[in-house]
Amino acid sequence: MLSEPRAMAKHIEPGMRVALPVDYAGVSMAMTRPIIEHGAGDLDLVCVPTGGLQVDQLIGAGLVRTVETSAVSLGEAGGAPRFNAAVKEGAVRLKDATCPAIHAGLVAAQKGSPFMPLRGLIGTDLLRHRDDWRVIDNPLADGGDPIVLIPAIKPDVTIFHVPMADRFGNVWIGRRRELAAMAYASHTVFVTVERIVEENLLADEMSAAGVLPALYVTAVARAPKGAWPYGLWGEYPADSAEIARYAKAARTADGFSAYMAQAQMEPA
Amino acid sequence: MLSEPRAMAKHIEPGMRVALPVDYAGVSMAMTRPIIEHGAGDLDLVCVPTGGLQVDQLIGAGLVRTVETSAVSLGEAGGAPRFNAAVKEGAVRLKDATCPAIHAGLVAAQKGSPFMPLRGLIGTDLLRHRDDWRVIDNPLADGGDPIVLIPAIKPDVTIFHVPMADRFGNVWIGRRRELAAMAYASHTVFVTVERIVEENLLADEMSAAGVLPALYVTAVARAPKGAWPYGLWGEYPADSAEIARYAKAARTADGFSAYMAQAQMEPA
Amino acid sequence: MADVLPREVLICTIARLLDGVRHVAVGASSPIPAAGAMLLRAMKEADGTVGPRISILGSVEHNFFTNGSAELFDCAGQGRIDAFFLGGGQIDGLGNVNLVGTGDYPRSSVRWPGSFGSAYLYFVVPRVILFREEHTPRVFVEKVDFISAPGVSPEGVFRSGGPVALLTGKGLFRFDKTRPGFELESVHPGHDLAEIKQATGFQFAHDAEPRQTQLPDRPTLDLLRGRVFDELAETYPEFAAQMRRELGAVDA
Amino acid sequence: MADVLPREVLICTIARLLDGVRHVAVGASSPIPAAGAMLLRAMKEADGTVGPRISILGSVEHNFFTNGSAELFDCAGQGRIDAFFLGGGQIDGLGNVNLVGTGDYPRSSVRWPGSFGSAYLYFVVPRVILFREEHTPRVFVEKVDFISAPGVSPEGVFRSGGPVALLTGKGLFRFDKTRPGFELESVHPGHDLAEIKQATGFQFAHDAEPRQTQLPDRPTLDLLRGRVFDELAETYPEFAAQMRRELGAVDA
Repeated sequence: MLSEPRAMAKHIEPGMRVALPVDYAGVSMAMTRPIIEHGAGDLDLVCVPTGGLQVDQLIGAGLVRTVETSAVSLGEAGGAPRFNAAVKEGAVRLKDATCPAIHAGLVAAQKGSPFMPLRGLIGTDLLRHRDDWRVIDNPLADGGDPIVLIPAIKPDVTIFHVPMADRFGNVWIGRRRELAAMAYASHTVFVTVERIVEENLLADEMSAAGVLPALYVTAVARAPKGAWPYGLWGEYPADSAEIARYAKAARTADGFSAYMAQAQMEPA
Repeated sequence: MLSEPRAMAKHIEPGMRVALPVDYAGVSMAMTRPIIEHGAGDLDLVCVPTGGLQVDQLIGAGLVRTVETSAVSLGEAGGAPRFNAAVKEGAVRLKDATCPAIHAGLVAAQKGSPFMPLRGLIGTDLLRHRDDWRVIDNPLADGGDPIVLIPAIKPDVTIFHVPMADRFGNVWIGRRRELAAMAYASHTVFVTVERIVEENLLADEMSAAGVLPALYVTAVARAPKGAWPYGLWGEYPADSAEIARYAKAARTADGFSAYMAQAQMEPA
Repeated sequence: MADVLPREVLICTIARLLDGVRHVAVGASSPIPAAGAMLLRAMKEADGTVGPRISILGSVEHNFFTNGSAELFDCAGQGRIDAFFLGGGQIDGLGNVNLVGTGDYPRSSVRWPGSFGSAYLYFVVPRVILFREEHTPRVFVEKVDFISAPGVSPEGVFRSGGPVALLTGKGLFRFDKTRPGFELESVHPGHDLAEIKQATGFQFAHDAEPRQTQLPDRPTLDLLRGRVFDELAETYPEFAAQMRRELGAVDA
Repeated sequence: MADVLPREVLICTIARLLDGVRHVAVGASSPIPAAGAMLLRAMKEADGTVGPRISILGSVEHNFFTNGSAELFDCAGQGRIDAFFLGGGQIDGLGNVNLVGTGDYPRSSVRWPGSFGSAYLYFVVPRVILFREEHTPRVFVEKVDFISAPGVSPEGVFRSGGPVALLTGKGLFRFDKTRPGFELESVHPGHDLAEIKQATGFQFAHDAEPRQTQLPDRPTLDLLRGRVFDELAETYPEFAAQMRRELGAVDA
């Protein structure tokens, strides 16, 4: 159960569908460089429901085939430079979505259902470009009530970072329950944590309420400050200067390579 | 926000759809007698996903029109006597279901969707007797893949009991997340609790993880030992002797009336 | 082996039926299935391998879930539950299960609690073991009065699970879904084919002289009476105590 | 009233547009909408009534959610969110919003982050306020290059929400979904109709001499500059500080 980031990254194979969380939910930045070093490409990323730094870096490293997402950006630091460049060059295939459609696809997988219905979407160009989404006439209405069906999203791998896990592989996700949804839907789940605690997190009702049980977790690795330069809820704030530094550096492919080649992988 | 059981019971109107939790999740037995005293009838009960003592007592009191449930029983104490008698007499309309179908209907309401698909069910007599469920051919398959659609369940009122709430109406449900699902799906939510705490339960990430926010809660009332004779997770065990005493007494309508007329409404 | 109790035979048979599963879910009031799962885990661990994960519904000790009562069904839908047990007020020769009642629905003459999760789990759990100690024509009928969950489904119906065996107080049947129907695999000590035929309301395949149900060896029995009954006592104290009383009576 | 800053006019206008809502959700980097909502709450509480609940996405202080990032959308789908704000790289005269990019999709010449939740929230939140300070023909176009979320839907399409107003740095428009299209309601101080026409790429209805946007009275302004900027500083410290610097410059 206990592993380390490099060992976990080795299980990522070319062509896998990889789910990654939104920037404030717990991004495992500690896994980014090991994944890039490992080098498995043609990845189909699923951003839950939006992407940022990690997605931009995986795209910049040339590992990404498609991006299913509701948005990719660096937040206050502006657009995601490698993503934007890849879009312009046609180097990644886009599956532009809307946040609740990503959630709906994961819920379908969580429930073992082939699809989930979702209101909205009709008349958007998102729908026009998604041939995997389907409009049907609501069978429970009297006709003339179109509704979109979102197919189940079943990632091969989900990767995220949270404050703690116990020795049994139970992972504390607190109120960030989209992390549980991702895990339920996924075949393999890799988690990095700030710390491993001795007590069983399921043994106490208070901590148990925020636990993703080991049942859904493939491996856990300790990675202090593992979300950096993103912040981690309840632990540390984002390092906006570092994110801005990346945003500036990665405007060009060369600048991106230079940034990624730097030894500094953790905060000083 | 802060109320008391009798005041909350007054908001129940004839013909309302009322959702009640499974016996181990936190049944607000403290609300049972106030509801019966208030006397609003023709209730459509939704058991999430099964019913027990409270459902049997509301049926015994003649307040129930339909029961949507996956089961009704008193567990170790045997069958639910007033429910069974009402079934035999045809005094309640049955909407026999299966546990995940009840959950699916609540999730549909939670998501603002008209329905949720559910595997299984095909070929059962449950499906044959549910004209509100619909079989369609899965629109995302190549044909010949029948699947059942469960319509959204939107209760008028949800009622349950948990260990604590704070002064702001935030309710701690721990890992009993079906209580949250019921609340999301419902118009009105009444909660009884063992105790009201001073601190804001949302202020700390550890307690927040198990909180149903005040946003979904209509009113909270203090009711110590409010699940009795059921137990409450993390607080006290079930009083199986009392449940057995009820099971025996309620075999007849008279025995039921005598039991309910007793002054003892809380444990000695 | 005269000192093996009938329920010990059941527990050991369940352990055998579960061999190879990664995760088995057991109902709240099912001490014999739980004991079977715990025995398999103990045997695997004694062999130095990994035993199955056991989820006991309603138990605090064996509750690995944190997402309310929907999680069991989600988990099964995800393919994470390999085995489950179903009983039934009536079970017929096609593996149909009735948990609702006898007579004309909805005004059943005898009403049972209801279908619980059977109408879903029977479809999606690969190894469903039908377990009912009472082996009478009242339980094992030609045709159930109400189908809570069907034993087989027409082609095209999504079905990754279903019955593999039926274990009763008298014998063990395998379910053959191609036929479909039950085949008597073995008879428990103290029972015979004629008795089983008489007690069973449906037709079933069988050898002319069916073999006896396999009895546990000494190490298995030691594991069961030691570690497993200790573990069992945490969740089913009354059942574990009763088993130990019965063993005491045998020893005396 | 020369001492009212342009952004104070925007904030006070937003407070007016939100009047009557029970629950308003605000994006993580939307200090002006947040300030408008906080001002409304402060005004209501000063009147002794109940102000709106304000959910600020990404804020810890104003996060009432405990079910992950799906909860906002669930909550909106349940009808529990009365008002929301949308911006857009492009907005056209039919209220269509483009958050994806310009040029031919998917190889957009300018790519913006993406549609976020707009393709859902625009349909189910009753009072969506389009807010974009930059008022240029680049933003307010005849027809958006990509529809992230449409302003109106054909009859029969489930739609309990949609645009009610468009607020820019130059003026306030009402959205008339029957026509459909925008109507200029008022012009902010320092701007005029001719300028707005030139800066707007789509046709809109207007009076011959549109009135000026209503300015806040003294008590409102005091509330804004006191309690509201204090509250705002907790979530948007830089914005609050900048507003106070600008006010200092005006006073000086």
